Amino acid sequence: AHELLKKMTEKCFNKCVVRPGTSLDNSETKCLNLCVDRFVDAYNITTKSYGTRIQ
Amino acid sequence: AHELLKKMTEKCFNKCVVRPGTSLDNSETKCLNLCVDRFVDAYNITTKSYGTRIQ
Amino acid sequence: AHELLKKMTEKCFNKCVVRPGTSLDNSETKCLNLCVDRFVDAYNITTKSYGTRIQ
Amino acid sequence: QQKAHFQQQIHRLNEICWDKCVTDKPSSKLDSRTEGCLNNCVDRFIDASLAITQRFAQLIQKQSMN
Amino acid sequence: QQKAHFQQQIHRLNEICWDKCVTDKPSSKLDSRTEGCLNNCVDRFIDASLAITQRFAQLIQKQSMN
Amino acid sequence: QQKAHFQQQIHRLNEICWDKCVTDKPSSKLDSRTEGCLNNCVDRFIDASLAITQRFAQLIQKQSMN
Repeated sequence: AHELLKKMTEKCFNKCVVRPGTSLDNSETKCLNLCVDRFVDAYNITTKSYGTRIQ
Repeated sequence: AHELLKKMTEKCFNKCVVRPGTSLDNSETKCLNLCVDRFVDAYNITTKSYGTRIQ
Repeated sequence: AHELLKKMTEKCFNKCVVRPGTSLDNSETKCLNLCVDRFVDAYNITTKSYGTRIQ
Repeated sequence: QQKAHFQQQIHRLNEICWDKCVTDKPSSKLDSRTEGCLNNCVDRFIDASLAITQRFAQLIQKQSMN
Repeated sequence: QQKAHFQQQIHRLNEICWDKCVTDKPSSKLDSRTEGCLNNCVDRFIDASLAITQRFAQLIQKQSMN
Repeated sequence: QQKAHFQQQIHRLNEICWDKCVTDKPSSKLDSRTEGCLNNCVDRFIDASLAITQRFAQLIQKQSMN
Protein backbone atom coordinates (compact mmCIF):
# COMPACT_ATOMS: atom_id res chain seq x y z
CA ALA A 1 0.00 0.00 0.00
CA HIS A 2 3.06 2.23 0.25
CA GLU A 3 3.26 2.92 -3.49
CA LEU A 4 -0.50 3.55 -3.62
CA LEU A 5 -0.31 6.09 -0.78
CA LYS A 6 2.66 7.83 -2.38
CA LYS A 7 0.97 8.28 -5.77
CA MET A 8 -2.32 9.24 -4.13
CA THR A 9 -0.63 11.88 -2.02
CA GLU A 10 1.06 13.49 -5.02
CA LYS A 11 -2.02 13.41 -7.24
CA CYS A 12 -4.39 14.65 -4.53
CA PHE A 13 -2.04 17.34 -3.22
CA ASN A 14 -1.61 18.71 -6.75
CA LYS A 15 -5.35 18.62 -7.40
CA CYS A 16 -6.58 20.00 -4.08
CA VAL A 17 -3.90 22.40 -2.83
CA VAL A 18 -3.50 24.83 -5.72
CA ARG A 19 -1.97 27.76 -3.82
CA PRO A 20 -0.51 26.53 -0.52
CA GLY A 21 -1.47 28.90 2.32
CA THR A 22 -0.57 29.08 6.01
CA SER A 23 -2.83 26.12 6.80
CA LEU A 24 -5.10 23.67 4.97
CA ASP A 25 -8.50 25.35 4.72
CA ASN A 26 -11.83 23.50 4.89
CA SER A 27 -12.32 23.20 1.16
CA GLU A 28 -8.82 21.79 0.71
CA THR A 29 -9.32 19.22 3.48
CA LYS A 30 -12.69 18.21 2.05
CA CYS A 31 -11.17 17.91 -1.42
CA LEU A 32 -8.33 15.72 -0.08
CA ASN A 33 -10.76 13.35 1.64
CA LEU A 34 -12.91 13.01 -1.47
CA CYS A 35 -9.80 12.58 -3.57
CA VAL A 36 -8.67 9.62 -1.44
CA ASP A 37 -12.10 8.01 -1.82
CA ARG A 38 -12.12 8.50 -5.61
CA PHE A 39 -8.51 7.38 -5.99
CA VAL A 40 -9.34 4.14 -4.23
CA ASP A 41 -12.42 3.75 -6.47
CA ALA A 42 -10.21 4.24 -9.52
CA TYR A 43 -7.65 1.78 -8.20
CA ASN A 44 -10.33 -0.83 -7.64
CA ILE A 45 -11.69 -0.36 -11.17
CA THR A 46 -8.20 -0.58 -12.65
CA THR A 47 -7.36 -3.71 -10.70
CA LYS A 48 -10.61 -5.39 -11.69
CA SER A 49 -10.40 -4.43 -15.38
CA TYR A 50 -6.78 -5.47 -15.64
CA GLY A 51 -7.40 -8.72 -13.77
CA THR A 52 -10.34 -9.63 -16.02
CA ARG A 53 -8.41 -8.78 -19.15
CA ILE A 54 -5.25 -10.75 -18.51
CA GLN A 55 -7.02 -13.88 -17.31
CA ALA B 1 14.28 -2.48 -26.23
CA HIS B 2 12.07 -2.96 -23.19
CA GLU B 3 12.54 0.59 -21.87
CA LEU B 4 12.00 1.99 -25.38
CA LEU B 5 8.73 0.08 -25.77
CA LYS B 6 7.54 1.18 -22.36
CA LYS B 7 8.14 4.90 -22.98
CA MET B 8 6.75 4.64 -26.50
CA THR B 9 3.58 2.99 -25.27
CA GLU B 10 2.94 5.71 -22.69
CA LYS B 11 3.72 8.61 -25.03
CA CYS B 12 1.74 7.20 -27.95
CA PHE B 13 -1.25 6.11 -25.87
CA ASN B 14 -1.48 9.59 -24.34
CA LYS B 15 -1.17 11.27 -27.74
CA CYS B 16 -3.47 9.01 -29.75
CA VAL B 17 -6.17 7.79 -27.35
CA VAL B 18 -7.60 11.01 -25.95
CA ARG B 19 -10.98 9.68 -24.80
CA PRO B 20 -10.82 5.89 -24.43
CA GLY B 21 -13.94 4.29 -25.97
CA THR B 22 -15.24 0.74 -26.13
CA SER B 23 -12.64 -0.20 -28.76
CA LEU B 24 -9.72 1.41 -30.60
CA ASP B 25 -11.21 3.13 -33.65
CA ASN B 26 -9.46 3.41 -37.01
CA SER B 27 -8.04 6.86 -36.46
CA GLU B 28 -6.60 5.82 -33.09
CA THR B 29 -5.00 2.70 -34.55
CA LYS B 30 -3.56 4.68 -37.46
CA CYS B 31 -2.23 7.31 -35.06
CA LEU B 32 -0.60 4.62 -32.88
CA ASN B 33 1.17 3.07 -35.88
CA LEU B 34 2.46 6.44 -37.09
CA CYS B 35 3.47 7.31 -33.55
CA VAL B 36 5.64 4.18 -33.30
CA ASP B 37 7.33 5.07 -36.60
CA ARG B 38 8.01 8.68 -35.54
CA PHE B 39 9.14 7.63 -32.05
CA VAL B 40 11.71 5.31 -33.59
CA ASP B 41 12.80 8.14 -35.95
CA ALA B 42 13.23 10.42 -32.94
CA TYR B 43 15.15 7.75 -31.06
CA ASN B 44 17.50 7.25 -33.99
CA ILE B 45 18.12 11.01 -34.26
CA THR B 46 18.73 11.28 -30.51
CA THR B 47 21.13 8.34 -30.52
CA LYS B 48 23.06 9.70 -33.49
CA SER B 49 23.27 13.29 -32.18
CA TYR B 50 24.31 12.17 -28.73
CA GLY B 51 26.85 9.70 -30.10
CA THR B 52 28.42 12.34 -32.35
CA ARG B 53 28.54 14.89 -29.56
CA ILE B 54 30.18 12.78 -26.86
CA GLN B 55 32.84 11.28 -29.14
CA ALA C 1 24.46 16.47 -5.35
CA HIS C 2 24.02 14.22 -8.37
CA GLU C 3 20.24 13.92 -8.00
CA LEU C 4 19.98 17.69 -7.41
CA LEU C 5 21.93 18.46 -10.59
CA LYS C 6 19.86 16.01 -12.60
CA LYS C 7 16.51 17.48 -11.54
CA MET C 8 17.83 21.03 -11.89
CA THR C 9 19.05 20.35 -15.42
CA GLU C 10 15.69 18.97 -16.52
CA LYS C 11 13.62 21.71 -14.89
CA CYS C 12 15.87 24.55 -16.09
CA PHE C 13 16.29 23.21 -19.61
CA ASN C 14 12.53 22.89 -19.98
CA LYS C 15 11.95 26.38 -18.58
CA CYS C 16 14.73 28.24 -20.42
CA VAL C 17 15.18 26.48 -23.76
CA VAL C 18 11.71 26.57 -25.28
CA ARG C 19 12.64 26.12 -28.94
CA PRO C 20 16.15 24.64 -29.20
CA GLY C 21 18.18 26.50 -31.87
CA THR C 22 21.64 26.00 -33.37
CA SER C 23 23.29 27.35 -30.21
CA LEU C 24 22.28 28.63 -26.79
CA ASP C 25 21.59 32.36 -27.20
CA ASN C 26 22.30 35.00 -24.55
CA SER C 27 18.84 35.09 -23.08
CA GLU C 28 18.80 31.30 -22.73
CA THR C 29 22.20 31.24 -21.03
CA LYS C 30 21.18 34.04 -18.67
CA CYS C 31 17.94 32.22 -17.88
CA LEU C 32 19.84 28.98 -17.15
CA ASN C 33 22.20 30.74 -14.73
CA LEU C 34 19.34 32.45 -12.88
CA CYS C 35 17.44 29.18 -12.84
CA VAL C 36 20.34 27.41 -11.09
CA ASP C 37 20.47 30.18 -8.47
CA ARG C 38 16.72 30.04 -7.83
CA PHE C 39 16.65 26.24 -7.81
CA VAL C 40 19.30 26.22 -5.12
CA ASP C 41 17.30 28.87 -3.17
CA ALA C 42 14.22 26.66 -3.43
CA TYR C 43 16.17 23.60 -2.36
CA ASN C 44 17.52 25.43 0.70
CA ILE C 45 14.02 26.59 1.66
CA THR C 46 12.62 23.10 1.23
CA THR C 47 15.40 21.52 3.27
CA LYS C 48 14.99 24.05 6.09
CA SER C 49 11.19 23.84 6.19
CA TYR C 50 11.19 20.06 6.11
CA GLY C 51 13.94 19.85 8.72
CA THR C 52 12.08 22.20 11.08
CA ARG C 53 8.82 20.36 10.60
CA ILE C 54 9.98 16.82 11.25
CA GLN C 55 12.08 17.68 14.31
CA GLN D 1 7.90 -11.93 -8.50
CA GLN D 2 5.01 -12.23 -10.96
CA LYS D 3 2.77 -10.72 -8.32
CA ALA D 4 5.17 -7.77 -7.95
CA HIS D 5 5.04 -7.21 -11.72
CA PHE D 6 1.23 -7.33 -11.62
CA GLN D 7 1.15 -4.78 -8.80
CA GLN D 8 3.54 -2.49 -10.64
CA GLN D 9 1.44 -2.65 -13.80
CA ILE D 10 -1.68 -1.76 -11.81
CA HIS D 11 0.03 1.31 -10.31
CA ARG D 12 1.24 2.40 -13.73
CA LEU D 13 -2.17 1.88 -15.37
CA ASN D 14 -3.94 3.57 -12.49
CA GLU D 15 -1.74 6.65 -12.80
CA ILE D 16 -2.15 6.86 -16.59
CA CYS D 17 -5.92 6.38 -16.43
CA TRP D 18 -6.39 8.70 -13.44
CA ASP D 19 -4.60 11.47 -15.34
CA LYS D 20 -6.69 10.84 -18.44
CA CYS D 21 -10.11 10.31 -16.90
CA VAL D 22 -10.26 12.27 -13.63
CA THR D 23 -9.83 15.85 -14.73
CA ASP D 24 -12.22 17.66 -12.39
CA LYS D 25 -12.05 18.22 -8.65
CA PRO D 26 -13.10 15.03 -6.85
CA SER D 27 -16.78 14.82 -5.92
CA SER D 28 -18.81 12.64 -3.60
CA LYS D 29 -19.12 9.83 -6.13
CA LEU D 30 -17.43 8.72 -9.36
CA ASP D 31 -19.79 9.93 -12.10
CA SER D 32 -20.68 7.33 -14.74
CA ARG D 33 -18.66 9.09 -17.45
CA THR D 34 -15.47 8.90 -15.39
CA GLU D 35 -16.19 5.32 -14.41
CA GLY D 36 -16.72 4.34 -18.05
CA CYS D 37 -13.56 6.18 -19.03
CA LEU D 38 -11.51 4.31 -16.39
CA ASN D 39 -12.85 0.94 -17.48
CA ASN D 40 -12.23 1.67 -21.16
CA CYS D 41 -8.84 3.21 -20.42
CA VAL D 42 -7.41 0.00 -19.00
CA ASP D 43 -8.69 -2.07 -21.91
CA ARG D 44 -7.62 0.40 -24.60
CA PHE D 45 -4.19 0.74 -22.99
CA ILE D 46 -3.70 -3.01 -23.31
CA ASP D 47 -5.00 -2.91 -26.91
CA ALA D 48 -2.63 -0.04 -27.68
CA SER D 49 0.31 -1.89 -26.07
CA LEU D 50 -0.32 -4.89 -28.28
CA ALA D 51 -0.69 -2.76 -31.43
CA ILE D 52 2.48 -0.82 -30.62
CA THR D 53 4.51 -3.92 -29.85
CA GLN D 54 3.40 -5.51 -33.13
CA ARG D 55 4.25 -2.42 -35.18
CA PHE D 56 7.60 -2.11 -33.47
CA ALA D 57 8.41 -5.78 -34.18
CA GLN D 58 7.59 -5.19 -37.87
CA LEU D 59 9.90 -2.16 -37.99
CA ILE D 60 12.77 -4.09 -36.44
CA GLN D 61 12.26 -6.94 -38.87
CA LYS D 62 12.14 -4.59 -41.88
CA GLN D 63 15.32 -2.83 -40.78
CA SER D 64 17.20 -6.09 -40.24
CA MET D 65 16.23 -7.19 -43.78
CA ASN D 66 17.69 -4.08 -45.44
CA GLN E 1 19.79 4.78 5.56
CA GLN E 2 17.55 7.24 7.38
CA LYS E 3 19.65 10.05 5.91
CA ALA E 4 19.11 8.63 2.42
CA HIS E 5 15.34 8.60 3.02
CA PHE E 6 15.49 12.21 4.25
CA GLN E 7 17.44 13.27 1.15
CA GLN E 8 15.00 11.50 -1.12
CA GLN E 9 12.04 13.20 0.54
CA ILE E 10 13.71 16.59 0.10
CA HIS E 11 14.22 15.98 -3.62
CA ARG E 12 10.63 14.86 -4.01
CA LEU E 13 9.24 17.83 -2.05
CA ASN E 14 11.51 20.24 -3.88
CA GLU E 15 10.29 19.01 -7.24
CA ILE E 16 6.62 19.17 -6.25
CA CYS E 17 6.94 22.64 -4.73
CA TRP E 18 9.11 24.01 -7.54
CA ASP E 19 6.48 22.95 -10.06
CA LYS E 20 3.71 24.50 -7.96
CA CYS E 21 5.39 27.75 -6.90
CA VAL E 22 7.93 28.70 -9.57
CA THR E 23 5.81 29.26 -12.64
CA ASP E 24 7.54 32.28 -14.22
CA LYS E 25 10.95 32.57 -15.84
CA PRO E 26 13.62 32.77 -13.13
CA SER E 27 14.60 36.32 -12.09
CA SER E 28 17.50 37.80 -10.13
CA LYS E 29 15.91 37.07 -6.78
CA LEU E 30 13.13 34.86 -5.37
CA ASP E 31 10.18 37.23 -4.96
CA SER E 32 8.44 37.10 -1.59
CA ARG E 33 5.31 35.50 -3.02
CA THR E 34 7.29 32.57 -4.41
CA GLU E 35 9.30 32.26 -1.21
CA GLY E 36 6.12 32.20 0.87
CA CYS E 37 4.60 29.64 -1.48
CA LEU E 38 7.65 27.36 -1.15
CA ASN E 39 7.61 27.56 2.64
CA ASN E 40 3.88 26.89 2.82
CA CYS E 41 4.08 24.17 0.18
CA VAL E 42 6.37 21.98 2.27
CA ASP E 43 4.21 22.35 5.38
CA ARG E 44 0.92 21.84 3.56
CA PHE E 45 2.30 18.80 1.76
CA ILE E 46 3.09 17.22 5.12
CA ASP E 47 -0.37 18.19 6.44
CA ALA E 48 -1.95 16.72 3.33
CA SER E 49 0.09 13.50 3.65
CA LEU E 50 -1.15 13.05 7.20
CA ALA E 51 -4.78 13.78 6.27
CA ILE E 52 -4.60 11.39 3.30
CA THR E 53 -2.98 8.59 5.31
CA GLN E 54 -5.64 8.93 8.01
CA ARG E 55 -8.51 8.86 5.51
CA PHE E 56 -7.01 5.89 3.74
CA ALA E 57 -6.63 4.00 7.03
CA GLN E 58 -10.31 4.65 7.79
CA LEU E 59 -11.33 3.35 4.35
CA ILE E 60 -9.30 0.16 4.81
CA GLN E 61 -10.80 -0.38 8.23
CA LYS E 62 -14.35 0.19 6.99
CA GLN E 63 -13.85 -2.26 4.10
CA SER E 64 -12.42 -4.95 6.34
CA MET E 65 -15.46 -4.63 8.63
CA ASN E 66 -18.00 -5.21 5.85
CA GLN F 1 28.24 -0.51 -17.23
CA GLN F 2 29.26 2.49 -19.34
CA LYS F 3 27.01 1.16 -22.07
CA ALA F 4 24.10 0.98 -19.63
CA HIS F 5 24.69 4.62 -18.66
CA PHE F 6 24.81 5.61 -22.35
CA GLN F 7 21.52 3.79 -23.00
CA GLN F 8 19.88 5.44 -20.02
CA GLN F 9 20.99 8.88 -21.16
CA ILE F 10 19.56 8.25 -24.61
CA HIS F 11 16.18 7.26 -23.16
CA ARG F 12 16.17 10.35 -20.96
CA LEU F 13 17.16 12.70 -23.80
CA ASN F 14 14.71 11.07 -26.16
CA GLU F 15 11.85 11.61 -23.73
CA ILE F 16 12.79 15.24 -23.04
CA CYS F 17 13.22 16.07 -26.74
CA TRP F 18 10.12 14.16 -27.84
CA ASP F 19 8.04 16.17 -25.35
CA LYS F 20 9.61 19.42 -26.53
CA CYS F 21 9.64 18.86 -30.29
CA VAL F 22 6.81 16.50 -31.17
CA THR F 23 3.72 18.42 -30.17
CA ASP F 24 1.33 17.54 -32.98
CA LYS F 25 -0.33 14.26 -33.83
CA PRO F 26 2.17 11.98 -35.59
CA SER F 27 2.13 12.16 -39.40
CA SER F 28 3.52 10.00 -42.18
CA LYS F 29 6.98 11.58 -41.98
CA LEU F 30 8.97 13.69 -39.53
CA ASP F 31 8.68 17.23 -40.92
CA SER F 32 11.95 19.13 -41.24
CA ARG F 33 11.08 21.53 -38.39
CA THR F 34 10.60 18.67 -35.94
CA GLU F 35 13.72 16.94 -37.21
CA GLY F 36 15.77 20.12 -36.75
CA CYS F 37 14.28 20.62 -33.31
CA LEU F 38 15.24 17.08 -32.25
CA ASN F 39 18.81 17.47 -33.50
CA ASN F 40 19.21 20.85 -31.80
CA CYS F 41 17.49 19.64 -28.65
CA VAL F 42 20.12 17.00 -27.93
CA ASP F 43 22.98 19.43 -28.51
CA ARG F 44 21.42 22.27 -26.53
CA PHE F 45 20.58 19.91 -23.67
CA ILE F 46 24.26 18.97 -23.43
CA ASP F 47 25.27 22.67 -23.65
CA ALA F 48 22.74 23.48 -20.93
CA SER F 49 23.98 20.61 -18.73
CA LEU F 50 27.53 21.95 -18.95
CA ALA F 51 26.45 25.56 -18.24
CA ILE F 52 24.32 24.44 -15.28
CA THR F 53 27.05 22.24 -13.79
CA GLN F 54 29.55 25.10 -14.06
CA ARG F 55 27.21 27.62 -12.42
CA PHE F 56 26.38 25.16 -9.66
CA ALA F 57 30.08 24.50 -9.01
CA GLN F 58 30.64 28.27 -8.69
CA LEU F 59 27.76 28.57 -6.23
CA ILE F 60 29.11 25.75 -4.08
CA GLN F 61 32.58 27.29 -4.11
CA LYS F 62 31.23 30.75 -3.18
CA GLN F 63 29.21 29.29 -0.31
CA SER F 64 32.16 27.34 1.08
CA MET F 65 34.28 30.52 1.06
CA ASN F 66 31.82 32.52 3.15
